Amino acid sequence: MDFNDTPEEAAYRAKARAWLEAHATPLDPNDTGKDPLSEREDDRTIQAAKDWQAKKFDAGWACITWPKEYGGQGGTTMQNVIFNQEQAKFDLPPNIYTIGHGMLGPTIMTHGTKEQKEKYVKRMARGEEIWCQLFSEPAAGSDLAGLRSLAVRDGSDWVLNGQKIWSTGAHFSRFGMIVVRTDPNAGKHAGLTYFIVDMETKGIDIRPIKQINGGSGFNEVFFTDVRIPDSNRLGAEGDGWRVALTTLMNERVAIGAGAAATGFKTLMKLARESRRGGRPAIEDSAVRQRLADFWVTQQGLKYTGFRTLSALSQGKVPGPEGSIGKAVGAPMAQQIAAFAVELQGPLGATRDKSHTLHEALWQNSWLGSPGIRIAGGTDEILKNIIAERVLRLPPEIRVDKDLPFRDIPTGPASK
Amino acid sequence: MDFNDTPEEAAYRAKARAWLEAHATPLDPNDTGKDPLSEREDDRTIQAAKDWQAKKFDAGWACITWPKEYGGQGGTTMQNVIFNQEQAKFDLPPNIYTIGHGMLGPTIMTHGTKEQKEKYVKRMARGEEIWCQLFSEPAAGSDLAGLRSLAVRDGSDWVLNGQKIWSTGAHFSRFGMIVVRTDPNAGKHAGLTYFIVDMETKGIDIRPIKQINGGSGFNEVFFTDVRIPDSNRLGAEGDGWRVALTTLMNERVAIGAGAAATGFKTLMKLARESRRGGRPAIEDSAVRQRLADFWVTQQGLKYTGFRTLSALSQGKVPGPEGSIGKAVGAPMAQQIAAFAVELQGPLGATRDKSHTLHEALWQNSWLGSPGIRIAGGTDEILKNIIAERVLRLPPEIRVDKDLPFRDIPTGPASK
Amino acid sequence: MNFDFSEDQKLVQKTARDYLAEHSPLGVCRRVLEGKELYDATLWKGVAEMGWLGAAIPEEYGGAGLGHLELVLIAEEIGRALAPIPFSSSVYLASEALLLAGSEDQKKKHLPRLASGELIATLALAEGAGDPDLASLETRLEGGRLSGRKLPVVDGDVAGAALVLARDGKGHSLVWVDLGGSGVSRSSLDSLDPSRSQAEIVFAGAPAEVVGKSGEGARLVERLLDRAAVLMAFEQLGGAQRALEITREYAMGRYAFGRPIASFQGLKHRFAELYCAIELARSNAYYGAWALSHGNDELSLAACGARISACKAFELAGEEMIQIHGGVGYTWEYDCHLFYRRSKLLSLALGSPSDWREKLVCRLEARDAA
Amino acid sequence: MNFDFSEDQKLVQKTARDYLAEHSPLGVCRRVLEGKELYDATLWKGVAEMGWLGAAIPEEYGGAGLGHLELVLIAEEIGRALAPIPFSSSVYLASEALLLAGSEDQKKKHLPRLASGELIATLALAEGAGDPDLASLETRLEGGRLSGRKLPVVDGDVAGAALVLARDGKGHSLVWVDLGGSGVSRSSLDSLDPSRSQAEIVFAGAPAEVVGKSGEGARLVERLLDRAAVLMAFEQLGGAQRALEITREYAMGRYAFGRPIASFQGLKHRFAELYCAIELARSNAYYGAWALSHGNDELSLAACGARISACKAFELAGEEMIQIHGGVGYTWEYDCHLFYRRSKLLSLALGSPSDWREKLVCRLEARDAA
Repeated sequence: MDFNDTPEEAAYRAKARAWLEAHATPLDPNDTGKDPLSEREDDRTIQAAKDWQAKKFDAGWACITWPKEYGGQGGTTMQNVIFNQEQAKFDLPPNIYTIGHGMLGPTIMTHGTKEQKEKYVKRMARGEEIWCQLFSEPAAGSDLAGLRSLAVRDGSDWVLNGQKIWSTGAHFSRFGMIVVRTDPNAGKHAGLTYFIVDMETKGIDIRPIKQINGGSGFNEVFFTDVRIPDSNRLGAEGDGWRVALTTLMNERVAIGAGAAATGFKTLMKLARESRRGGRPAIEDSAVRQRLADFWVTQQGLKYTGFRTLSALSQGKVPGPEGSIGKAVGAPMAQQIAAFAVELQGPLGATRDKSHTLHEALWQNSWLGSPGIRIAGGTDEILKNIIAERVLRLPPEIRVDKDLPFRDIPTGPASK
Repeated sequence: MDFNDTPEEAAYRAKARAWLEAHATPLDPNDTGKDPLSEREDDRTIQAAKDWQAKKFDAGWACITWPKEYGGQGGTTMQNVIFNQEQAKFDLPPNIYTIGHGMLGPTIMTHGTKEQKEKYVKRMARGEEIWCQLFSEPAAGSDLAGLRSLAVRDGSDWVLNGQKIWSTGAHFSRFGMIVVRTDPNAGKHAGLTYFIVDMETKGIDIRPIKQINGGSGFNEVFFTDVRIPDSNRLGAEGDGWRVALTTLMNERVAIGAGAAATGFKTLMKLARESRRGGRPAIEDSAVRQRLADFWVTQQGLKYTGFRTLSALSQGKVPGPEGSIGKAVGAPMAQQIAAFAVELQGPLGATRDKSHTLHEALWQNSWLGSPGIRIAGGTDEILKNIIAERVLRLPPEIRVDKDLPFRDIPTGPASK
Repeated sequence: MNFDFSEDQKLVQKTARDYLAEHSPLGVCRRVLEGKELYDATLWKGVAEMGWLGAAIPEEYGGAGLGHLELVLIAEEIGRALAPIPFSSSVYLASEALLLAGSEDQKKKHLPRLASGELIATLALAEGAGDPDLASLETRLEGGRLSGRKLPVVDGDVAGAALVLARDGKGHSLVWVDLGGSGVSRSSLDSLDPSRSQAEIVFAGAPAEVVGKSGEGARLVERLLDRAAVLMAFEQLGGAQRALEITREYAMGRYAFGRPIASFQGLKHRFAELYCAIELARSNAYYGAWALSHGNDELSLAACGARISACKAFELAGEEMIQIHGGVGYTWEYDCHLFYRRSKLLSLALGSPSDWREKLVCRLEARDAA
Repeated sequence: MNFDFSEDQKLVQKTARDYLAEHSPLGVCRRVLEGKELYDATLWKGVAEMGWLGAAIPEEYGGAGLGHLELVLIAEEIGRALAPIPFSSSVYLASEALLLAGSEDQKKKHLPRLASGELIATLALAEGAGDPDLASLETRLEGGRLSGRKLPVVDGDVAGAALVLARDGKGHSLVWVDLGGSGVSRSSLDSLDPSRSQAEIVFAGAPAEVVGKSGEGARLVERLLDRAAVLMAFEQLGGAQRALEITREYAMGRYAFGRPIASFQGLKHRFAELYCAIELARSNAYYGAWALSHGNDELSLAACGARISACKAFELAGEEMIQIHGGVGYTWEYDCHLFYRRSKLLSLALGSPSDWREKLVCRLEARDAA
């Protein structure tokens, strides 16, 4: 048991750090973290992100785990973790490639034809284009395979009609990866097919979704008679669910860490600065008990992450402990935010940057936290996953298994 | 909105009180409540309980809501509540008739033949015999209709084999009411029949169940070739589930109030007497916050009870709010006990009457509380009831509905 | 025993529900939330015309001369509708304060205008972050002039007058200040629930008139907050109940895996827990209403019970509403966030639930010691 | 990064698991729980022969000379088995205290006997109800003689010696007392978990020898409790994990409504929550083990994290175990109550979780101030 790098890891870390120091500015260590609403998406920011990706690519730091032939470095997962750990200490443009590099690239490499791999993957690694994922639909959220967007074969093309939702970054993406229904008479999972779609194709309409916190990083995407060449099909017709599972498996890895609550040190600072009963709130025993619980849970999640890294470091597949990150972290983020808002008393119910403590950071976190409990798998879905895949408890009784898709109930029977 | 009695209620209360004062001794107001383990069941106690019931009966205070012809008073539910409220202020033998009077008597009156009513009900009212309920089985708890004890018709008798469990007071009861399977080829609910059984019949073996707190108020009852005359059948053959529902509906009313946690005043006293960080624990803000939450929930339950009484007082059927008493009260009783045990620090983990605070009252409550969350409907069953019967959410998907009983899975398929 | 409202009182409630269903659908709340107006003036006028602003004000002061048992049921409906009007400030706080402690002159002068809705008034207590703490209040009253800074003041930017707690030579006094007069400047604050506006108010020698006895303002505010807590609890109860109903409806109609999501036991059990929280809040609120309307000593405990229970129920309802709706629940377009926001505003407006728990235990100790 | 145990360490664990599966099935725990014996002497002897009592004791003092990373894994197995032996007292407390602060003489004299199991020793800290509070300790050391009353002392009635914290002229000192010697009387207390005995010990001028520096006992006990907290956390983790496994097994085999009860989503979600609690406890315990074995400054925080997390996981496991078993879970005959009881005993033995939370925040404040 040793938290230190192995000699190989240490050497790799030193090399990464040296390169980063030569090409980027370190973060201010006193920074309390970014306001979740400050995510900028203007052209300049996106260009800066693209420039940084190209720079990494050219220097051999992009998509470290990908094979060299596709622009990667043929490196280990642990090397990738190490580079990311070091990179996180620098002040850099936002990462707009999470979905492409984390989920879509691996899917193309697993299921794509030789032509598809050659055409897309290397450019994706260099960040020439941004990619988005088009899976969820208004009627297909937790039940993703219930999707209804329909593509009909027409010569060498498919003609697609339907609607996707919750597509992060669709408005600045050049390509998307989409799962659609191609056979409504087949069973629910059997009638799906997976495509790469050029987002500049005629008939695609992208509209931002305004979230309750005022942000709008997600989109609805409407498809009206959109033609997709069959050469953009990934995997066989009717094999879309299997292909999508590759994407989703990689999603868990990519999102797991995203549930981190606003920093504990900032919370301690808040408790020192707030007052309760005429004294600093941190002197109040009830406040202290809650702080302790939050700290212990956050530490537990942190070291659970370390256990995952250890497995990676040893070249093993991480154990099931990774699945708890979001299941525990997301509700806790909401509890912490609610606690921090309440600590401020009546002023907590304002969102005024000039008057609230920490410039409305906690209010914004409180407004953002319900989304974290939903995006990428609701609390309920995550508990199901833990119960069924980790503890191997029996699955739900399915009433939609043995029916053709078009016969599966989608709403209350009309009276 | 008025907490006072109506003039009629006040008059009834005064009359009840006067009679009680003439025949019983008031409780010591400083009593902190009985140790849950002090339930005594020796012959003397049982005789005292019988004597008290006979005295009430002779004076016209027994089974107030029952019709006069069956030994009741033809009174209202509210009058019954008032008498019980007043009676609770006196130091009296334990009530060993809860099941008979609360559940079984009403069942006989609803479903019994004229002969059965005449033979049993009046004697039950006077407390001549004690009755017990024989429903649950080892394999039929929450899923009560899954019971397997089998009675086979033989001439004018039924011959019963099987096992019942969780029968309160079976060891001192003269009669029991039992539901058994009489047709395993029928559907689960359709093959049941309800009987009155004389507990002195040959072939009945009663064994106490030791609980985790050392108490043993419940029994297992084994039936080996026990003959029950068909004249003891209550309701038609195969109609046992419908008859049992009458008993169970009355059970909710009888048990609802039973979940009361150990008194709040005693808890406050404990917080004053325990120390934390060198000061009385009650000065600790974290302790105070929890005390407040417990008080608020207990008050909420109390006034929910008042709402039920108001409905009764107005001659209405109580609303669904009654169902929350046990769902909320039982888990809270465990939380309070755990809190009170922890307040005592390491000594909390002893159960020593001479050293723990309040003579191990809280330790005993902690050991008893898991039982309260299970007996008479687990937390889970109560939540199902609220969800399905109160909020009218859809029932569980049933895999055992359309099968003959003998084909319903009862365990993992053998490999 | 009659722990229930009378048929007449229930009729008042039904009238209120029907009126608000027609005049204050959730779109009205949303319009204020999204727009530049600080409250819905049309609804305010309508509510005044219905006589609700003066429900508990005697007829001699221009009120409807009903009682608190009618007012709490109206409050419940205001809560159901998430009505974007300064009802709680003007009715539960300002009018109640005058009824409690106002001089005959003050009552005659202000109550009729409050009852008619012509005047909006509020209570200004907090002075920045944290639950208000008397010892650290800095607003001062000297020679009939008020100086200091109050924030946040709910509805402080739409009110024409405010009751302000200030230090004076004798301790604390509650004073009445005309917010349109001299020595008052104010600015709106960004509200977590923009359907209810909040302000910072700075007093610089504003003329002020004491309400109640000079030096006894602290005790007066304590009593006032108890009354307001009960009234507010009904508003919270209404909001929580509506959130449950909307969420239930959604979960019954939303299908996943070929079944309504309401049929999954994980959700069913959470629905049951929410239902329990709401019913406990209802029972505690009823008890508060009884104590309030009977002018009973029990009010000091009953108010704590009503408030703590109501905050818990409405906040839980707001959280579960979004979570059970899933993705759409997190969109601006769906109404879930209106409930989520309002629940938090109401939980903090009269002091946080933690503050009330502390207050409750102090009072329980005092009772036990008595 | 290698946040995992080595293959050798895992082999130690496997050996321990196999040994205890054979020699300490739950019936062994039950026998002590139900019987008159205070611990299982046969198992104690076996455990000593396996070398576990001296796992972290250097060979020069009669130990096996392994390390704490081996010891924590043995502790996890002791916890899984609910072994009814004074392992935690003799190993985590007494032996650790001597290793931390004992003189060469004391180590030579006592450690070999502790390692061989010939001597059982424990720590006597609390003096009645409440978490131990240094300022109010009344046991005194004067002229090498100890007077006072300690309760509860876990394993105090089976131990041959105890480390006792007492006041002296310089502050507090930790002293070694022979419990079989003069001036010591003791009586067993009724334990909430009778598979682990507890006692009251009264000292009336018992001869005592200071361990560590005189007057520095308080700081020594603080460090000792941190170490014991980590070791105990593994014991709790083992118990929690076993409770989960038994309960899972039961829920898979128990059918209701024609389905295994483990297939109902309400239970599935609670299983998932219990799993999460256990995995968080595991991660925090691992971190504690790392800090303990590396003699790291981080131990003071890591110990708090390990303890708080482990108490929560094991207590939750005990409660859910009974609840998910339903009626049979509440019977004496089923083993659920063994876990329920043990979880509470371990949660309180080193001071309550609340006490450790308070300690944690004090330390976090000190760190932030540094």
